[in-house]
Amino acid sequence: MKVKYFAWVRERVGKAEETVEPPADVRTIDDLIAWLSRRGEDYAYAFEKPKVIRAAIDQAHVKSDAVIAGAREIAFFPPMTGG
Amino acid sequence: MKVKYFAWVRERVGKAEETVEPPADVRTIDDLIAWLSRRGEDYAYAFEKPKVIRAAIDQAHVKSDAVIAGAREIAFFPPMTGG
Amino acid sequence: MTIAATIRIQQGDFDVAQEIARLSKGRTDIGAVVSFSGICRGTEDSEPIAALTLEHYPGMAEAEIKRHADEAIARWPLQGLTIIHRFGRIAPGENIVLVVTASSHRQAAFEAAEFLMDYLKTNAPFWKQEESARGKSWIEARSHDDDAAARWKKS
Amino acid sequence: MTIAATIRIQQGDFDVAQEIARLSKGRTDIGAVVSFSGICRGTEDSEPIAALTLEHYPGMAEAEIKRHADEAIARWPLQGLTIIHRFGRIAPGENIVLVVTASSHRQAAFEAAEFLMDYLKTNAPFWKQEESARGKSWIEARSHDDDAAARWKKS
Repeated sequence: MKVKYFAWVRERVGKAEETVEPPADVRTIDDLIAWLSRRGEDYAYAFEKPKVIRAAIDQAHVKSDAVIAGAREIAFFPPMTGG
Repeated sequence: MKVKYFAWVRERVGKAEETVEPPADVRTIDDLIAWLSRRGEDYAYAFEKPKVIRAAIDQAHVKSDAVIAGAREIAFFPPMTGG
Repeated sequence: MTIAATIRIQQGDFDVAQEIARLSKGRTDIGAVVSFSGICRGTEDSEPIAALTLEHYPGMAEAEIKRHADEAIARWPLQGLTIIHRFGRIAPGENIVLVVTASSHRQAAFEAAEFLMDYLKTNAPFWKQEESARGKSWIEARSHDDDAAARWKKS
Repeated sequence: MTIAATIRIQQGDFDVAQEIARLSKGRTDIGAVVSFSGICRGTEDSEPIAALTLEHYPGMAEAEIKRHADEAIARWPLQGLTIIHRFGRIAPGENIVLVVTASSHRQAAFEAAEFLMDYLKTNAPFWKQEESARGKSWIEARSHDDDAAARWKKS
């Protein structure tokens, strides 16, 4: 699945998007954050406070317990500051 | 003192303004409405429902028990419909 | 910093764009500009109308609007305020009234504009007469406008 | 009658006057037009800034805004709705966002515009970075914006 990062999450991870293949036991957004955090220091830094991270599955906001099965595109970003 | 009429009060009275000299016992807006109403059919018609009539003394809204002593200009009109 | 409101009571039309630009152009301290334009509709209570004629009380109209503008400036942190109200004959589709508020804060700009419109509807000395196939008649005040204005009263 | 909102996410500036005119020109069924323009201020938390840079999530930004526009159209009797949000580098004094609502009823026009601005501030996938003498930093979300958005939740 494709994973996208925005704003300071993007800056900390060091890339805007990538394709990942998490193992089957990575079921939810929370699981995916934990799994990504173990990929390296940059990821660990980006996700150091998982509670402030917002997520979207296929361009719709989801909560952190949302199931990721079937998702084509998952995005992580800080709280929005538009308007 | 000068008395001004607006909207349908003006149309019913048949004039936009006039100068009147009410007797000393005409103390309040209510008194003035009663006194004007006795001046003729046009006035009686204009003031037939005194409760809907709004008044201003020297260009500021007042209640019907407001004292008119010292007023230069008194106005009578229907509820406002601007905006 | 106290600002002065621009208030105009006029027969001619106004240009919304120009009034918005006048408040905000070249300034970097304004975060939000809200404009409200009231436009003459082609119907009143589902009946087609040919035009509205607005009568006003010269002198008092300016004074009343100025009082409410000063109250808005005291209640909300505004950096600009313009109020324009037309009188005379106004055809459907034409502008009647304009309120523009500028502030650093969007909620202040919105609230002040709503407050002023609610007061203009109920307290500014203007009266609307409609022209239709059935002749001319004065538009009656609406109680829901009074209710809208009452929500701003300080308890 | 169901209307369709005009939604644009763009790098370039917009013309408030033109957008207001596009909704109301030549129509006689609209009584009220409310516009909200959000403008880049020259300071953030009293510190001077050189510019803002807005990052957004292409695709999701349009979809999110469309969802909220549709909700506004369902909740209020609107006759026109335009939402424009810029991205990229924006200097102080320049426009960031525009919401224009048209309705027969002034309160509907005001409420729908406020609802949409509150949601754009908290839910549309845009992020602001500021440039100042101290470098670049991401602007933090504000809890009072969340509070403003929460008042529209249906209980």
